[in-house]
Amino acid sequence: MSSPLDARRVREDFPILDRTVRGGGRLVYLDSAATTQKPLAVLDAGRDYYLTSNAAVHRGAHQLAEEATEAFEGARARIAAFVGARADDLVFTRNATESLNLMAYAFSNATAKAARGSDLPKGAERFVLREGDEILVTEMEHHANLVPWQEVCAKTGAVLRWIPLTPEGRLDLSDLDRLINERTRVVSFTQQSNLLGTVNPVAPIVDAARAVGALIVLDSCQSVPHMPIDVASLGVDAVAWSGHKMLGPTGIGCLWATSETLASMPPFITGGSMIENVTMESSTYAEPPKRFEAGVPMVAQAVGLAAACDYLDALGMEKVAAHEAALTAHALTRLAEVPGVAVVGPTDLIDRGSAISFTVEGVHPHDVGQVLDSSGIAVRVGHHCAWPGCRAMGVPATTRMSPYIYNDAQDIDECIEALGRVRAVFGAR
Amino acid sequence: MSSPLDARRVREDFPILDRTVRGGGRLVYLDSAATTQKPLAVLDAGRDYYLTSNAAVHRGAHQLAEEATEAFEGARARIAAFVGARADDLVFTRNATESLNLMAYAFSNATAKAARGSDLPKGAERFVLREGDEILVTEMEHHANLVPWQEVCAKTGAVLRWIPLTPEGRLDLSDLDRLINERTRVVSFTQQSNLLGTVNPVAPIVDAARAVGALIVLDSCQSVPHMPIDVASLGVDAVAWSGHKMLGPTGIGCLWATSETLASMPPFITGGSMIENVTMESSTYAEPPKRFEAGVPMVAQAVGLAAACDYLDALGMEKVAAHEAALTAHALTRLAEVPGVAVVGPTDLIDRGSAISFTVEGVHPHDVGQVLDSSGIAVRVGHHCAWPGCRAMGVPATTRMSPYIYNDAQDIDECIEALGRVRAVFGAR
Amino acid sequence: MEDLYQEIILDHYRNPQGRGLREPFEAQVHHVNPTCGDEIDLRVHLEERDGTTYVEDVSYAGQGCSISQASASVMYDSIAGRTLDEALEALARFQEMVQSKGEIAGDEETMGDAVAFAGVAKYPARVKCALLPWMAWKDAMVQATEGDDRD
Amino acid sequence: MEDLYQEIILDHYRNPQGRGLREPFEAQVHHVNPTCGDEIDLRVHLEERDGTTYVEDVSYAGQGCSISQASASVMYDSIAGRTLDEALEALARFQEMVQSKGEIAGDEETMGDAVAFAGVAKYPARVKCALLPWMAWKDAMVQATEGDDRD
Ligand SMILES: Cc1ncc(COP(=O)(O)O)c(C=O)c1O
Ligand SMILES: Cc1ncc(COP(=O)(O)O)c(C=O)c1O
Repeated sequence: MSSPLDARRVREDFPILDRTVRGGGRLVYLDSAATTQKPLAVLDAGRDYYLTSNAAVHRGAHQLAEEATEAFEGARARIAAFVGARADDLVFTRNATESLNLMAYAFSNATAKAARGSDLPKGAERFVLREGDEILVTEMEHHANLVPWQEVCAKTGAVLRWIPLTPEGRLDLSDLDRLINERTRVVSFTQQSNLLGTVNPVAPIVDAARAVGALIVLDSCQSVPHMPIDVASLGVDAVAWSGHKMLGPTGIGCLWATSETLASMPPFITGGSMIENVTMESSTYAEPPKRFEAGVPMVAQAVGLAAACDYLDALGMEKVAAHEAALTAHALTRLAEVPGVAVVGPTDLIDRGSAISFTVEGVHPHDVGQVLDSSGIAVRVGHHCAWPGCRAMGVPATTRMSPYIYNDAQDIDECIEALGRVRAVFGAR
Repeated sequence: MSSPLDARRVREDFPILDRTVRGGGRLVYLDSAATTQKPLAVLDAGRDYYLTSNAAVHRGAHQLAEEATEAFEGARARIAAFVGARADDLVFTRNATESLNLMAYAFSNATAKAARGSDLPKGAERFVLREGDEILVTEMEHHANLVPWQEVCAKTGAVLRWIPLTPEGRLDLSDLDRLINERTRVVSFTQQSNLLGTVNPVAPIVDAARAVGALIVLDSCQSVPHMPIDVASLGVDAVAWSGHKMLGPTGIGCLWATSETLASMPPFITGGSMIENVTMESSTYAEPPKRFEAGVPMVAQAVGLAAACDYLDALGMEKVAAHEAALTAHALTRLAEVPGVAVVGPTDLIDRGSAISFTVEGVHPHDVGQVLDSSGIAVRVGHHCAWPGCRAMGVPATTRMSPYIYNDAQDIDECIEALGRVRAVFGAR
Repeated sequence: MEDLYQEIILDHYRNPQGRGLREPFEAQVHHVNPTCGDEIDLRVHLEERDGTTYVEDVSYAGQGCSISQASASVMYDSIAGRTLDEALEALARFQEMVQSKGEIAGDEETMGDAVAFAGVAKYPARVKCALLPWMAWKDAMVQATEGDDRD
Repeated sequence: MEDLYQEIILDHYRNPQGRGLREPFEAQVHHVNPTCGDEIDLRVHLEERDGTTYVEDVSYAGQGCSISQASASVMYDSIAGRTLDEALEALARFQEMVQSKGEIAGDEETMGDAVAFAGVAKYPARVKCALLPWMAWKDAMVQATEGDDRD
């Protein structure tokens, strides 16, 4: 396997990968689609912030508060630049789940307020839903991009529709004309499936959604960490992703949206720092992104995530993508050699990311994962928060390996080798 | 001043307090009501987690995931114990603002769902509001405990009422009988004011609210870090506070509520890890606390906050409270000596915390803060996210000092000395 | 790994006892393990004889990992035909053992094949798998006896 | 601190120029600084003579810190009676200077007393104070000229 990245060199920045597991074995971490490990540079950045400038941002007149604000807003600019965005169009959240909820709540809140004639920002009609309006998702969505929209429907009378899957685990766009129609108000879909590895075609869906004036939300949790992304060029209205899946700390997520979209959205979580004026009777709200960041924010986490962007840019996102493509090709080839193993998702390399789900005939994924774990190999088992996608693919659950920048061919090979022992343990035919 | 805590000894655990500011001056950090500094033990705990056990919690079958889950749930149990609670009744949020929004959204979501006949948990009628139902807050609330309730009203037709302030900055309970009435469905108030330092009488308000069956929410942001708190004995239904104000990391807040309260609340943020079953058509939800923790949580921050609880318990919360009381007494005495200085809030020591707001005659608080800053003294200026409280007290803004465990009498004295120079700079009469 | 996948467990997994949904029954429940998608449908049939309640039958169907499947089979062996009190005791003993983080080894004398699950206690993520059928049974049993005068 | 509180600034703070709300006016705005509660009400009166638009008057009232108050006074001196184009240039120069983080010192020749605010640039939290009246004026000016054929 040839790759433009030296995974061994990368690994030196991740001390956790030197630890042993289960009584002495080397740790082979292949669960980066769930969460990645953190390089020392990220840990140091967060710690340095606390040791030198920690204070409440946007508020104090003292030097620490100024430095903290600079650190926080500097981090926002850095992270925005990572995806080609303006700093003011980037909202910090707790995780991608909250980012997607923020978009969904714009609809349920605008609808509830409109029904009572309460104040709404200019342009908020776009977020007011009527009975029978449609929200379109796909059958491969992570629960984070499905349940919030079900909730919107339960509160507004809108109807949820979805793009079904082909047997290969790609979007079946044959009915797109009917699925995106005059009633469609939102189209929210994943750029890359965390269950199947499928990379979805953004352009045709965007074109169809634009034609009917629907708002377009992209779940880029599994793409921002893995390939160069320029949010503005995607043609969508909003993009959500998480920090912890791209070497960043836990507890921070991102929502990018166009200025017009953010400006026309009512607030979600309300309180301090997101207001313009407050009286007991009523309040007015600050401009985005502040409007969506109530309370003391996750400052140290933003600083850490900015350091993660530095780290990834130093490697080069093109190289990260090429490295993952090489690992994916290697893994798919090797998996095909193991009797009883079936990949769940695309088996070719076109429009395919590095999250690779599979089943082992006659053995439950939980048991597969446990046998791998006993060899030090950390994979994820279950429905991967994409339960309907599992059902659509006809499996109750899968085992998933998801390599990243610190993995190499040897990691894949050790996983394959351990997989070879699985069926023996359970005496599967 | 005599105190049971040795602030100098404590300060050794906070390296940031050794830094200099504004061209060489010693940093005197008196802004802990905004956010506290972090001891090394807290920073180390978070870092150790990343260096040894970082993984997605509640999900993997591998050893790291097990350890991460143990670390996260262990932290929950530790933090719950700090306030005398059961682990299962503690929900992690991003900050106290989100905790309070979580409570407020239980009402707006239940109301919207009930109106459409959508599924709700058993007992959720408690959260369904009708036009004219009343929500009671106080005039001293932080925006975080005011704006979310205004939003609920804007969405449901409920009416916001508030307990006014006395000229001294205490709650005027003379009209409580009328303010808490048969229409009152929620009473949400702060245990201790971040603007005025006032410690509110919980019992009489709880009694009146219980008598009419209202749900009681307490904003304990300014009490959990400063005094021993046993949430169960307060007699309220829910308590919100932030980690970063009690030596913990940014990006984590807490919501405690009784089991019955949590069980009867519909979810707020939805997505992965908070579900029981998900189909494209509909979803069912996990039991609390998971129901309210969608997506990958702030694991490292929970671990850090647990270490902060260890740190505070090692000092002893009784001693922390006594130390702050001594500092407050000293500060109030010294402030009374400075010509033109007027304390905004109670000037006696009964039911009074360590957040001390004041004005300097003829000088705007922003300018006061800047002069103090030039002497290395970090205080907060502005409305402290309690703008209506400022208006009620007849001031546009205040300067606030808020000492904590690492401050001593000398810090206060240096602040007072710098204050003495303020009026000279501005030639105030 | 051998402490988890005891031969007894694998035997029960390969040859499950009491599997299948049967009549009559007083209560039926559906339980899932939301993290992995394991599911079980379970029916309970109680009968009172001479003032004593017997667990006449527990019947079940579902899909899941070796641990949850074997646990259902062992549970069937441990409680079907026993008195309700004995069954409740078996539940208590099993739960105590698997939640002990490895501190309680379990007593083969009283627990039979169920002691094979002692090793599960060291794998927190699998404890829920082992408990899935037992919790389903507990739930069904409560539903079946609801409104009874027992407490 | 002396770089922030220049004598010129304190003079304007103690003796504000042009303070008070006056008639006539084409637009009035209310701006606040949400972090500290500073407020300003500001009116703008434009007049066209010989094809040139003049800022005939800017009148204001409000409360705030020395920086925002002095800034309003200096702004009045800098733009009242000037052509709209000159006033817009003054705004651009002022904004550029205070947002430069200390890199642009400002030119006394063209800016007059406004150069005294160069020191504000080093105090990010105060930049908004200094800009409050200018931003209010910009907003009022846009409202007053809205619908005009200028662009
Ligand atoms: C009384 C009170 N309530 C709520 C909050 C909001 O806390 P956070 O910003 O951490 O959400 C604060 C902190 O400023 C506070 O002092
Ligand atoms: C495609 C996708 N969407 C959303 C999420 C949710 O991310 P988080 O749990 O960080 O909010 C994930 C992560 O599991 C994901 O892979």
